[in-house]
Amino acid sequence: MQSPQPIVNEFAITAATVNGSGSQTANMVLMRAIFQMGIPVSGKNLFPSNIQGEPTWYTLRVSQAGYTARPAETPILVAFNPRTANEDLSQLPAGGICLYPADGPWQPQRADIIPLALPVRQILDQVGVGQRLRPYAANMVYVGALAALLEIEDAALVKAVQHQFRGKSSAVELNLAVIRAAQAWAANNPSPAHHRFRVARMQATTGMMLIDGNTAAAIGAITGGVGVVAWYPITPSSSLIESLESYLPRLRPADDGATCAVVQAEDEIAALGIVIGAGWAGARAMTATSGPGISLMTEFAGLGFFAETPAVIWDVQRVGPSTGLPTRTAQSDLLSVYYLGHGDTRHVVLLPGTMEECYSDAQLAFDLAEYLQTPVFVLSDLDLGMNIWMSRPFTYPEQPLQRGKVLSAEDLAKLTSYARFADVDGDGIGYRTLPGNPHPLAATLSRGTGHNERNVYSERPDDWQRNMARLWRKHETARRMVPRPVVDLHPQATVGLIGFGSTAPAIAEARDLLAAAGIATSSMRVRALPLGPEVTDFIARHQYCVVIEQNHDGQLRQLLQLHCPAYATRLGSVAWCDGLPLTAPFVRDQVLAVLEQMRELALVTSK
Amino acid sequence: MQSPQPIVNEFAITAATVNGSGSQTANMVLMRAIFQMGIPVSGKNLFPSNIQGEPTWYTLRVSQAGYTARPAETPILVAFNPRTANEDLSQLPAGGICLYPADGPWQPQRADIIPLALPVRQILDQVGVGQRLRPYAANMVYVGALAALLEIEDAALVKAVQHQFRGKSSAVELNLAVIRAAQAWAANNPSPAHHRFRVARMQATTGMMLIDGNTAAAIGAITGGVGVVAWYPITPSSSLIESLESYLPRLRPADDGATCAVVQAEDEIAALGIVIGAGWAGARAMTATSGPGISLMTEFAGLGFFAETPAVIWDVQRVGPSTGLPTRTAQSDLLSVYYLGHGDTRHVVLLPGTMEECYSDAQLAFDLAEYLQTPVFVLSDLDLGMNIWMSRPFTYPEQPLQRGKVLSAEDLAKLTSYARFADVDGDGIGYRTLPGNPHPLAATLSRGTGHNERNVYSERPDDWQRNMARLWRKHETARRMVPRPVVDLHPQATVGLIGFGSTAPAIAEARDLLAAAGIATSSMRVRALPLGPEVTDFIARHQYCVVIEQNHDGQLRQLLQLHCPAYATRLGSVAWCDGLPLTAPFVRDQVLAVLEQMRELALVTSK
Amino acid sequence: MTQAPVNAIGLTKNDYRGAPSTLCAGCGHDSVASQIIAAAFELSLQPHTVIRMSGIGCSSKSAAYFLGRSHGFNSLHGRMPSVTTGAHLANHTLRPLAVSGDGDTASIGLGQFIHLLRRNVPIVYIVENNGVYGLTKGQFSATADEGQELKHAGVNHLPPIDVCAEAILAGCGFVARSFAGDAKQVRELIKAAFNFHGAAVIDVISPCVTFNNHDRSTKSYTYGKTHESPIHDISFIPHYEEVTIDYEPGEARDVQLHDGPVIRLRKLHRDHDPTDRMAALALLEEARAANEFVTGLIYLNERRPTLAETLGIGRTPIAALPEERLRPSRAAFAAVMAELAGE
Amino acid sequence: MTQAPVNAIGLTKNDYRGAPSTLCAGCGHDSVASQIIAAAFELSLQPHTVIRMSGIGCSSKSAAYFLGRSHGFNSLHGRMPSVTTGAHLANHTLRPLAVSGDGDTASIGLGQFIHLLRRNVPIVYIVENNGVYGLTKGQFSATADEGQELKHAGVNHLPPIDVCAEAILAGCGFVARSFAGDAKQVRELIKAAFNFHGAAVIDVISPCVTFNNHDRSTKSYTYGKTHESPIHDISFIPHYEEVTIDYEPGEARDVQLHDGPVIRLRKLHRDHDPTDRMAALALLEEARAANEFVTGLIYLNERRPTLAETLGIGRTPIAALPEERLRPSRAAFAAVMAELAGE
Ligand SMILES: Cc1ncc(C[n+]2csc(CCOP(=O)(O)OP(=O)(O)O)c2C)c(N)n1
Ligand SMILES: Cc1ncc(C[n+]2csc(CCOP(=O)(O)OP(=O)(O)O)c2C)c(N)n1
Ligand code: SF4
Ligand code: SF4
Ligand SMILES: [Mg+2]
Ligand SMILES: [Mg+2]
Repeated sequence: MQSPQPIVNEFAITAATVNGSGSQTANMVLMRAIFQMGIPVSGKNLFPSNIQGEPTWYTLRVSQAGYTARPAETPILVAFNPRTANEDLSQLPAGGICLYPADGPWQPQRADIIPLALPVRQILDQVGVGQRLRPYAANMVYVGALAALLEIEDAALVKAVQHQFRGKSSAVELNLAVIRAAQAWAANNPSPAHHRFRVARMQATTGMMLIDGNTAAAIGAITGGVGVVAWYPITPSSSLIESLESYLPRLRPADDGATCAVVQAEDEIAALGIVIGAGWAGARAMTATSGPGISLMTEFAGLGFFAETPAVIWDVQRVGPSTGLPTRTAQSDLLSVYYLGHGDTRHVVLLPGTMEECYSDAQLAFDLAEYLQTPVFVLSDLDLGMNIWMSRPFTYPEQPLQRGKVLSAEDLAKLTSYARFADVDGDGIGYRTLPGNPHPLAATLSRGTGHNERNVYSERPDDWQRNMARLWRKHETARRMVPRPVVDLHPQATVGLIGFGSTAPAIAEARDLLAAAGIATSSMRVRALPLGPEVTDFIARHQYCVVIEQNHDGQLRQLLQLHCPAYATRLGSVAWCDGLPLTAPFVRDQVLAVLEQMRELALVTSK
Repeated sequence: MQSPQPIVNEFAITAATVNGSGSQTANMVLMRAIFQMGIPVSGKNLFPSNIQGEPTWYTLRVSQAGYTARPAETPILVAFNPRTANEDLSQLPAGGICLYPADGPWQPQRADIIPLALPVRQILDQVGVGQRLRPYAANMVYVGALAALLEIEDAALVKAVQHQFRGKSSAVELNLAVIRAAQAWAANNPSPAHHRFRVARMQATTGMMLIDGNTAAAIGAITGGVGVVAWYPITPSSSLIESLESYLPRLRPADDGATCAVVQAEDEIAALGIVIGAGWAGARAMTATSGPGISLMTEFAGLGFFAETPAVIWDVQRVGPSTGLPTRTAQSDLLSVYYLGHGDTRHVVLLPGTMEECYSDAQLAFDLAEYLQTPVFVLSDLDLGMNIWMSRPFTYPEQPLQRGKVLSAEDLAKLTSYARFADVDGDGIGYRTLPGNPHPLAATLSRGTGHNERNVYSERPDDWQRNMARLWRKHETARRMVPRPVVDLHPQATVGLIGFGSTAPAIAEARDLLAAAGIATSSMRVRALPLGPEVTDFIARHQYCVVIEQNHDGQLRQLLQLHCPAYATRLGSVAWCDGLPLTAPFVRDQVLAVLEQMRELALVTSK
Repeated sequence: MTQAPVNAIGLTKNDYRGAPSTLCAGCGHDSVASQIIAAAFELSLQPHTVIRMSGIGCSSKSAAYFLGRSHGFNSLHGRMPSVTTGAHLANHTLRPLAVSGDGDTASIGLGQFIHLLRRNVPIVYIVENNGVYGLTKGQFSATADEGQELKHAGVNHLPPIDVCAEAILAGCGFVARSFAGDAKQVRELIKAAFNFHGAAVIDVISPCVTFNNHDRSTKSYTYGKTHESPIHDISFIPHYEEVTIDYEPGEARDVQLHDGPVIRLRKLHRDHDPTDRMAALALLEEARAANEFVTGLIYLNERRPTLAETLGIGRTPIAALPEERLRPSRAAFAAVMAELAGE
Repeated sequence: MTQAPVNAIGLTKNDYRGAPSTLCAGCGHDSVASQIIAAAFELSLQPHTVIRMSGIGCSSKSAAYFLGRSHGFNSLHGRMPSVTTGAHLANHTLRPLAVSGDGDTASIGLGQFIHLLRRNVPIVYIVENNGVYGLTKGQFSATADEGQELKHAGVNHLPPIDVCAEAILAGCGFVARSFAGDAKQVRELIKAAFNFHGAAVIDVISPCVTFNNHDRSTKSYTYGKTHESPIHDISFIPHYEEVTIDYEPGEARDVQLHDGPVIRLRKLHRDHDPTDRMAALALLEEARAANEFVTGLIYLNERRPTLAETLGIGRTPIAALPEERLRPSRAAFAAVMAELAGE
C-alpha cells in the first residue's frame, strides 16, 4: 500500500462496543469535538434491546459536504467488542483502519487493513484510573487515539468533554487525562494509520447545535403550552417525556405551582385516556409512545375522533409488527395511525423530518388539535428521536397559542341558543364549552355514542349521517391547515422522489448520486396527512415518481395512490425496513431499479 | 279511493312497537307463518340500544320475486307505539294501511290512508289473558288482524306459533287464542283494509329454513371443530357465542368431558389473548366481537400475525367510530381489520354474505388459520348476524378438518434438523410443533420480538428483512387460498357493481331496477381479503365499476384501487352508512348518479 | 301554585335533574340517580363545579339522567377512571361524580379502577353493582356471587371481586357499601363522599330488574331488603358548628372531615371502627365468609394528598392558565438554546 | 471426568437450562432463573410437560434463559395471563411456569393478573419484583414503595400495590413472598408451587442492580439481606411416604397437598397459620404498616377447582381430541337442521 493524500473531513468511524460500558459518552465527545471545529457531523447509535453487556455500534459521520445520512461504508473501525470483532472487521473496506485494545483477546486478521493496537490498560494505569471507573474510561482511550490520528484540536476536545460532563469537574479532568494520555501515546507511536484521515477546521456549524428529536419535541411541547402529559415508558419514546420533565423546571418554573402535570400511567390505554380527559377539560395534553402503545390506544383514538376532543400523540416509531425490534428505526406506523380506530375513523398526522420540525410540530400539533378538536398524531422515529442531529437553534414562537373555538360564559351570554356540533362556520368544527363554564347553556355530556348537533344521544339515521358528513368536512379543513410538503423542483426532472420524515438526508444525498449518474430528480417530502393538492401537483409534474420509505408495505405509496388515483401507476415504491436508517447508495440503486422496471412496464403497455 | 285488485305476495309490513314488550315474538310468528306458506320473506329488526321501553321497528318483507333487501316503502304500518306513531305514519305511502290499538292514546290523522283500529283490550279480555302477560299478548292482536287481512292460512299460523313457543304448550295455546280472536274480530268487521294485500301459497321456500347469521356461524364453528371460545359480550356479536353455547350440548355432547371450553373473559384484550394462547397450544380457538372490541384487540392481532399463531376472530360489525350505534348495521371495519396492528401488519379476512357462507366460513376460517398459522378475521354485520334470513339447510362437511403443518414427535424423529420458520415449501409457511411434543427438537419459545428462522431472538437486519419477506410470501399464499369472488357477468354490461357481505340482496335487486332503466350490469361480490386476480379481471372487463358498501369512507373501493392501480379511476363509489340496511331504489339512484359523474369526467378528460 | 323549594344557592331540585331515563322501569340505577339529585340539591352544589363521568353500561348511561347542568363525559367501557384523571389534572377545581357498573369497574375496568384510587383522584365513584351486564342482556360480571344462577348465562363458578376490598387495598380513603333500596343511606353517603378530600368509592348494590332480580340472587331487591345489615346509621352534617351531641357516649361517633363537616355514625348491631384499615378489611372478609350483606361506611381515612396536590399544581387550574404561564419566558428559552449550542 | 448427576428421569441440570442470559451481571432475575432450573431438576419435571410463559420486561426475557427444552411463549406486556389461560384450556395437561415483572404484573397487567387468579388457572406465577421498569431504564413500577427515590424518576408518591394481597383477594390458593437472595427458600417455594393444585403466586423481590439497588431501596440486595424476615423455614417433601416427623410439636407443621407431597413449615419468629385467609391478609397488612420484609408461604388453600375442571374438560386435552369428537355426528347435525327447517 502506498501512502495516499489524507482524506479531509469526509469519512466515518464505527465504534463497536459493549452496551452499558459508557461508550456512548466517548462517542459523543468525539462527535462534539469535531462539530466544535465547524465540521458537519452526524451519528447513528445502533443499540440492543437490553441494558448491559450486548453489542452496540456507533457510526459517526464527518462530512464537509454536509451529508448526514447513515454512511454505507466506514473506513475507521473501533473494534472494542471482541464478540463482534470478526464480523465488524469483515465490514471494513480495504485500506481501512482498525483500532482495538492491545490487551484484549482479539487481533484483526486481515492483511488489507491497517491495524492499530491501543495499550488501554497501560494508559489507564498511567493516568491512575480507579477500578470502578476503568470500564468507562477505557472508551476514552479510543477517543484520544482518534484525536491524534485525525488531528482534532485540543480546544475542541476540552469543550466537548466539558459539555458532556457538565458540572462534574472531577469527571472532566479524569476523562481529559485519559484522552490526552492516549493522544500522546498515539503521537509518539507513528503508524500507517496516521494521516490517512483528518479533520480540518471549517465554519459550517457556526451557531448550530446538536440535539436529538425527542429533546426537540420536548422543548417544543413546553413552548407550545403543554399542560398535561400522561405516558407509559416505551423505547424509543421514553426520552421524549423524560427530557420534557427535565426541561420543565427551567423553562416553566413552578413558582405559583406546577404549570404542567406529568403522570406515568399504568399503561398506554390509560395514558391516552388521561390525555383525552385533560383535553376535554381544556388543557393542552399529550402522550408519547411507540408501535405497541399505538395499538393499545386504538379505542381511545376513536373516541377522541368521534367525541371531538383535542389530544396530541407522539409515535416515535420503532420496528414492528408486535414487539418487533424495540431499539431499531422504522416508518411503518403510517397506515395504522392514519386509520387508527374501527368504523370509519381518520386522523390528522404530522410528519416531522428535521429537528426544527420536531420542535415546531410539537407546538403546531396543539394548535391543530385544539382548533380541529381532534387527536393529532406526530410520527417521529427512533432515528429522528434518539440520534443526535445538527440543527439551527429554535426560534421563540411569534404567534400566540391558537386555542380554537371555545365559548366562555360571556360568549354564551350573547347567544340565544347553542349547539355543540352546529357547523356555524362551514368548516365542520363546532364551538366547545369547557367544563367549569358556569353558563346554564354550557353543559353537555360528551360521548362516543351517536349524537345529534346538540350532542344529545341519537340513533336517528339522518343524525348519524349528517354528523359523519360534518366530520369529513372537518377532515377537509385539516387538509388545508396542515403543513405543505417540502418540494424541491428540478426544472428538467422527469423523476420525482417522494418521502417523509427521517429518510430526508438519504434521499437528498441519493439525488446527488443520481445526478452524478445523469438522472435529474425533483423531491417532495410529505409533511402531513391528510394529503393536499400540492402533493397531486408534484406527482402530476413528473413522469415517474418513486416513493421511498422505511417500511415493508409501501405505506405512503398506498396513501398517495389513493390520493391521486389518476396517477396511481406512476408511483414506484422503494419500501425497505431492516431497522437501519437508509443509506444514499442504497436509495440510488433501488431508485434506478424501480425506474428501470417502470420504464419497461411503460414500454410494454404503450406497445 | 276506489278498490283496486289486491296485491299478492309483494308488499311489506312495518310494526312499530316498544322494545322489551315481546313484539319480536309476534313479528317472528307473522314471518314464519308466511314462510310456511312457501312465500319468500325477510325481516329487518331496528331496535334501540337499551333494554326496555324505547321505540323499535320491525320490517317484514313478503316478496314472491324473492327480494330480501330492506324495502324502501312499507304500505302496512302497525302503529303500536304512540311515541313514534306520528312520524311512523308520515312514512306510510298514500293508500297504505295503518293498524293501531283502538284503546290507545293515538289515532292516525291522515285522510289518504286506511286506518284500522284494533280493540286490543277487548280481545285480551275476551281471551282472558292475565295481567302479567297482557303487554306481551297485546302484540298477538296485530298478528291475528293481519292474518285475517292477508288471508294467512291457519295451519301456517299454528306451525309458526308452535315453533316460536317450542315446548311450552300453555304459551302456544294462549297466543293462538289471542291471534284467533283478533282474526275473528277482523273477519267480522270488514273494512277498506281488507283485500288490498294478501298472501297466496307458493312453493318457493320448500326445504328452506329461517336462521340468523350468528346462529349459522355458531353451528359452523361447532361443526368446524372449535375447541376454545373466549369472548366478551358486545352487541351485535353476543348472540353468536350464546347460540354456540346453546347448540354445543346437542351437537357435541360432553359424554367424556367437554370438547369445547367457553370462557367469558374480562375484556376483549383477554379474549383474544386466550384465543391466541389456545391456538398456540393446538386448539381451534375463536372469539367474536364488534368494533370497540376489534380496536382493543389490535395489539394481540399483531402478535398473532408475527408470532404466527392461528386464531379466528368474528367481527359482527355495528356502526362506528367509537361506541357509535351499537344496534345498527355497518360494513365499516374493513380497513381497520385488514391492517389491524402497527408496523406493517396485514390479515386474512373472510367476507360472508349469506347464511350458508356464515356457516361455511366459520369452518373455513379454522382451516385457513391453522394452515396459514395466522389470525383469520370473519367480517359479518348486524344485518347478517341478527336478522332472520331464508336459507337452504347447511350440508355436513365432506372434507376432514385441515389442521395444517404440524410436526409430531414421530415426524421430528425422522428429521435431522428443524427450524420453526424455515420456508421448506416455498409458501411462506413453516412447520409448527405443539407444546407437549416430547421430542427434544420440538421446543421453541414463541415471541412477538424479532427472530430468525429458528425462532431465536435476533436483532440482525437481515434476519428481520428475511422474516418479513417470508410473511409476505405467506400473504400471497393466503391470496390463492381464500374464497374467490362471486361473479355474475352480463355479456353486454359495461358497468360492474361490486360489493361484499350483507348488501348483496340490495345490489341484486338494484341490478333488476337498473336493467329496467336500460342499464345492464355485471356484479361481483368480494368474498375475502387479500384480493385475488379474479377481482382485477372483473374490473378490467368493465368500463365503469361502482363499489357499493355500507361505510362512510369507501373502504372496499380503497382496497380495490390499491389492488389494481391501473384501473383506479374506473372505480366509482357508493359509500353510505346511516345504520339501516341499503334499499334497492337507493342503490339504483346512487349508481346512476355515480355513473353520470364518471361519464362526465371521462368526457372531460378525453377532451 | 306552590313554588318548588330552593336550596342555599337558589336552585330547585329540578335544576339537578337530567334527561328522562331510558332504563327499565324499576331499575336500581334510577334510584341511585334520584339520590344523586337529592344529595346535590341538599349540598347546594354549583352544577358547573361538578363533572359527571361514566363508562359504558346501563349504569353509565344513567349519567345522562342527572345533573343536566353539569358537564360530563360518557366515555369508554371500563376506561372512565383515566378520562377522569385527565380532567382532574386539567382542572382540579372541578369535582368528578362518576357512575359505573360492576362490569365496567370490576371486569374490563379493574386495572384502571385500582390505579385511579392509588393516585387519589378526588372522585365520587359510585359503582352501581347488579352482578350482571345489563346493557348486553344478562351475562355475569366479575362481582357475581359464586354459585349464582342466571337464566341464559347458567351458573357462575368464579369468586366475586369485592370492589370495596380492592379499593381499600389500593389506598382509597373513603369506602362504603350501600343498597339502592336504602335511599337515605345512599344519599347520606353521597353527601359525605362529596365532602371527602380524596377518592371516595360507594359500592351500591343496585338490582337489575330485568336480568338479575330473582329471589335467590344476592343482588335482588328481595335479598337486599331482607338481608341488608347496616353497620351504623349514617348522617352527614354539613357544618361542624351545627353539630349537637345528641347521643350517649358509645352510641355513635362523629368523624370530622378536613373542611369542617362531620359524618355521624350511629352504632347499630356491631362495633366497627371505620378508620382502622385492618378492621375494614376484616369486616368485608367476615361478611363474605358469612354471606352477610353489610352496608355503611366501611373505611375512612383522609390523610393522603390528592393527585393534583402530589403534583404540586397551583391554585389556578392548568386549563385556565394564561399564556404567560404556559410558555417559557424568552430569557429562559434563550438560555436553553445557548446551552444546547454549547455556548 | 466425572459425570453430571442425573435426576429420576435421567436428565442433568443442564437439560433444564436455557440460552445464556443477556441480563445485567448480578440481576436478581438470573438468581431466580437458577432456582427454577434447580427446582425443575430436583422435581424431575419432564420438560415437555411444562410451558414457560412471560410478558415483556427483563424478567419476562428471562423465560429464554431456563427450561430450553420446554415450549414457551414470550408474549405481550402485561398480557401473559390471558395467553396462559388459553394454553391451559387447549391443553390442561401442561403446567405453565410463568415469570413476569412488577411492571408487567402490577402496572399494565393488574387486571389480567387478578382475573387469571379468579379463574384458578394452575400456573406457577413468579413475579420478579424489583420496583422498577428495568428494560425501559428505571422508571417506577406500581410496586415501588411510597417515598422511594430513583435517579431519573425522582420520588414515588403513590402507595405500592401488594401483589400478594391482591392474589389472596382474587381467590388464589398459594401465595408466597420471597427474596432472590434467599436461594433455598425460592427453590422450595417453586417446588411446592409446582405441586399445588391451582394457581400459585410467588412474589420474589429480585433486585435490579442497574436501576434500583441503592441501599435505601427496599428492593435492593442490601435491604433484602439485612431485613428479610422469613416466617418459617420451608421445605418441600415430594412424597408423603418419606415424611419423617423430626420436629417437636408446635415447632413446625406439615401441610399435605392433594397428590401426596408435603410442605413442611418450620416455625421461626412468629406464629402464622397460612391456611387462614384473614390471618394472611393481616400478616401482609401488619408487615406493610411496620415496613417489615416478611417472606415465606403466606397463604395456602387447595380447595378450588382449576379452570379446566370448572369447565368439565375431560382427560384428553382439547388440542388432542380426534376429529370424531371435534365434530357433531351426522345424526346430531341432521336433527338440528331439521328443527331449523321447522320440521
Ligand atoms: C370495549 C367494549 N366492549 C364491550 C362493550 C359492550 N358492553 C356495553 S355495556 C357492557 C357491560 C355493562 O355491564 P355493567 O358495567 O355491569 O353495567 P350495567 O349495564 O349492568 O349497569 C358491555 C360488555 C362495549 N361497549 N365496549
Ligand atoms: C404495550 C407496551 N408498552 C410498553 C412497553 C415497553 N416496556 C418494555 S418492558 C417494560 C417494563 C418492564 O418492567 P417490569 O415488568 O417491572 O420488568 P423488569 O424489566 O423490571 O424486569 C415496558 C414498559 C412494551 N413492550 N409494550
Ligand atoms: S337491563 Fe337491568 S341494569 Fe339495564 S336498565 Fe334494565 S334493569 Fe337496569
Ligand atoms: S436493568 Fe435491572 S432488571 Fe434489567 S437486567 Fe439489568 S439489573 Fe436486571
Ligand atoms: Mg352491571
Ligand atoms: Mg420490574
